[in-house]
Amino acid sequence: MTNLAIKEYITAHAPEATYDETGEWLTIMVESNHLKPLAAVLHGQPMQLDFLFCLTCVDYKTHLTMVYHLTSTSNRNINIVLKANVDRADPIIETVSDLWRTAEFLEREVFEMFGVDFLHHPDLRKLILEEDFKGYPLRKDFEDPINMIKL
Amino acid sequence: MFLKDYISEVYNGVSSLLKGMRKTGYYFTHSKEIITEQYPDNRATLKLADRFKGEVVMPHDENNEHTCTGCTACELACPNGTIKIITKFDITPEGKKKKAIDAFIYRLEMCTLCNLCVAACPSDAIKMAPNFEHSVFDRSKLTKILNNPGSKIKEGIE
Amino acid sequence: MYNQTEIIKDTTDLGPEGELIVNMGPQHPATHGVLHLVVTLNGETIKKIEPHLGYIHRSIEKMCESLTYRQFIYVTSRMDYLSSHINNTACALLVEKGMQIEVPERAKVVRTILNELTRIASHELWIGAMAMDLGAFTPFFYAFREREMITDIMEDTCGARLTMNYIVPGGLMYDIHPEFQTKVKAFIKQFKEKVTEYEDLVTGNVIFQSRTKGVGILTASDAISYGCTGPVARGSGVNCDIRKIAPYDAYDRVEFDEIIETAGDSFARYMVRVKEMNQSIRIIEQLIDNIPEGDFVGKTKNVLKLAKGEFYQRVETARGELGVYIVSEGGTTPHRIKFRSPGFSNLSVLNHIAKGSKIGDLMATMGTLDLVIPDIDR
Amino acid sequence: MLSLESITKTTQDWLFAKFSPQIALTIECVIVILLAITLFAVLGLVLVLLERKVAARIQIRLGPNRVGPGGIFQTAADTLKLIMKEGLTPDAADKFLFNLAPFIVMMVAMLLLAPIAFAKNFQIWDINIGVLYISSVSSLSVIGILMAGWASNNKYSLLGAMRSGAQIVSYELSAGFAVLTIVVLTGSLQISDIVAAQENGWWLFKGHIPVIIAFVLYIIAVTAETNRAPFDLAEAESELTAGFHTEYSGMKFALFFLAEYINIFIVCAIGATLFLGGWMPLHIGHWENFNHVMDYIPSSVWFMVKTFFLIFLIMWFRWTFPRLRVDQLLNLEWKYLLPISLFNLLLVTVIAIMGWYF
Repeated sequence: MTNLAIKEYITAHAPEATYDETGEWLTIMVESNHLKPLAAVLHGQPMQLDFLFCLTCVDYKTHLTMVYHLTSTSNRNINIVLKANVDRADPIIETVSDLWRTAEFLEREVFEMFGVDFLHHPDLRKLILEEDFKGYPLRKDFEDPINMIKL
Repeated sequence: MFLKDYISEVYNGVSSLLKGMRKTGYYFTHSKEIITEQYPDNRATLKLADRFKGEVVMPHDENNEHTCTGCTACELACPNGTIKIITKFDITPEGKKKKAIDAFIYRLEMCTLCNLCVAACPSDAIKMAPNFEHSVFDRSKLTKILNNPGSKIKEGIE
Repeated sequence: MYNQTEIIKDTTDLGPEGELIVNMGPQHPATHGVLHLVVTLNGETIKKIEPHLGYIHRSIEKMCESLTYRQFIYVTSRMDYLSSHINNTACALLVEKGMQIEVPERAKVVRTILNELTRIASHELWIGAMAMDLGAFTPFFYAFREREMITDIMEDTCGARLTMNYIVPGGLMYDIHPEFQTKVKAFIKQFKEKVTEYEDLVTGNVIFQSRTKGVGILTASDAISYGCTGPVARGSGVNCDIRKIAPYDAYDRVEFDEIIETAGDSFARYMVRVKEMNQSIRIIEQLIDNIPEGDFVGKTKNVLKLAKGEFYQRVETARGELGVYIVSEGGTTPHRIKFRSPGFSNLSVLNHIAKGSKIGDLMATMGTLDLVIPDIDR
Repeated sequence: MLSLESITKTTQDWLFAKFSPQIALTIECVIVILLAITLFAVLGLVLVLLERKVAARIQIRLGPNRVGPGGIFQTAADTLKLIMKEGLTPDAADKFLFNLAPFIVMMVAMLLLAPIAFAKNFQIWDINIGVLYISSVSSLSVIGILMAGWASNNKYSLLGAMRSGAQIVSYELSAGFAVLTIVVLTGSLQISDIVAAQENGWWLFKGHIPVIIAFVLYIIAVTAETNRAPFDLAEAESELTAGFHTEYSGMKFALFFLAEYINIFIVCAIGATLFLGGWMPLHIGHWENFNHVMDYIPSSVWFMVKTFFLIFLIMWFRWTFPRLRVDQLLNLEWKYLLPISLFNLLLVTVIAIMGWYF
């Protein structure tokens, strides 16, 4: 499947999606509330992007961006980067852990490191940090005066 | 049929166990296979690899001269602030001021021995030495000044 | 994670129907580090496993945001310390990709050889630790004897035994040791002689087989869904070897087989790793006599600056797929860096495959997942 | 020639000549108790060192080599350390049972020493039901382990103790059947009779394949009964940290440790007595000269050599095999060992009735 065909297919399902082909892989940008339906489309036939190999969040100071790296185990040539901007003050996005089970742990990590709230996540608790930890360490404005991270 | 399977299962199991016992028995009876290194006793003969990254040292020649110009390239290259260079200005015989190092402070306890400072040095003033017995009773002893007292920069190094 | 009072409250209470909640770890002989598993037991049977992480979390991702592209490589050695060379390679490859640095052939070949040696060393250590988890102490020492030869080779060439930091963007930090080739060949000779010992002591042993066969079964679809990679997924019959999918360094010019086992149980995962060691030897044998002459490092600028944009590099470590994702704003330091560590995804499947088995099976399952805790926590 | 038999005989004669029979008997008892305790201490030190040395050699290491020449004082130093350590009792533990458990385990081990024939006519108590006594008393040790596991109020300990209970109760059976084969052949439960019956050859050689099978079964069963790898599920280091003695420290832990090794010694001594002829020298058919040479070796040496051979065998098992899982352990007993030993007993009975042994 060429990038063009993928784009056509996705546009048919999510007309508002925008594309970026400057990077190594095709990048699709969608609104955060359209992410879950699009993810379900990509996971299903005929794309079958059944392998979520990276899920992370990037803090751009003005907004947070969720980044999903998808590939298909049946066709390893397809690699798609799915992105959705979320509001920095009130980051909420739908979980994808029912499509890819690996997202369960990865979303828990993003939840505690960036404070992104995943709706309908089965078990959204802190995984790495202490329960009573304040702040979101991987956000750019996080400063910890006791445990210095920056040099 | 059942009985045959049962017996062959027992036979295969026992033979696999005996095979393992033969191997361990071999090692039990062959003492030359022992690989223990008796470390503090063999210090005289212990030879580390010449590239072993044990600590950063600054070699001095017989005239107590080093080749460090105090350019702070190593300080910038260091990922965790191990190196601190304090410079001073020497007056050369011609009356010119010349930049030189006053103290090359190296904090061994912070060093990850990544070799980036040595790679960054333009005049090969520092290198990694294969020393590994670093334990001391006082942590402050791990902060070292690498240039010898009274040492000078070698002629012709800019 | 619970605080102190909650641990006591949580574990002295018996759950419904006489369930027993046991805290395995952070100090436990079989968790190989500071993994904390809260295991709910019904007698000897496991009902639920909940991993609690963070005991060795150093926030490497945040640290890397303030380090330059030369400096951040050394930190990655500390993630998965058993395949530190491969981690370093991933970072170097990413910077090379971002800056279009030409890497000399010699550096590529040497990197490939060292990567495969690292993989063998990691599997050797794993085989010993795995046998020890199941109660056989002796194979550990035999495995370490062979691993020692590899660490000696590393010490000669890279100057360190575990955290090498030998790979820099553009190539290698310095040239290989003059005796590198002879030592590697000696290692290959010894390895081929001694690998049969594992066959006698571990693989063929009837107790070992009965402990691992049919234990911790992971189906292919679950392996994909849980994002498992490396020997864990390959033991379930999923093709996921990055060395085949997206070859890097000199992997595109060597012949080797991707080991696939379809049973999906602990024994299949074990066999994948044992056979992988032989494949690594095969790769090294193809390359060791053909290290091209030439430079060991390409021409790079003094200050490395990645172009604005996003870069992703995948490599195959001993545990699976390591992904490095860098968002660059065009400066000398990364804006955001994410390490997709194989252990994290492999750990997430533990509850799924160990549920319903016995405590003894948990050790076999956990052993074959080959968890390295600093890799999971980062 | 100075033998243990003559020493005991002279001591007894002297005591009975000097004192009234009651006092003489009391003094004898005290001497025996002192000797038994000394034997315990010495055996503990020797066996622990032996285990570590055997393990080291198998694992291509040197083993302890710093304390004394070749490390022979290593275990003595360890004991000193353990004596000086504080014997902690957890707050939530049942303190009485917790402190009692190591002594129960120890006492059981001591009781088992009574009927063992260490040399010719050198036995504490030649009871006429010796074998029965041994099998009944040895099963008591599980009580101590269960007590320790329960009283620790630790989940690992409890799991370990429960495993141990299931394991010892089941493996008693095959050990009992293996012992029974020899009883059937000898026709007596008395240890001295069993040894005497092997004067013209050990049962292992006289009794054809069934006795060899019984011997193998016995070794497997007692390895399990003494909680040794590959059946060390009660301790199972990588699963239950230390099993039933997780919470013990200092001398209380040392007692468990000691009892384990004493138990190994005892079961190996019984194995040597039943199958390898106890203190009987190796006699081969009509080789009169050979037999005479063998007779010159003291009987106590024969006994110790045989016992330590069996101990070495059990240590060899431990450092070679992985551990079984708990259900496999019980499978092995009920599906393999028990049917085989029942069938084997039948064969031996036939052999004994028909008189087909040598």
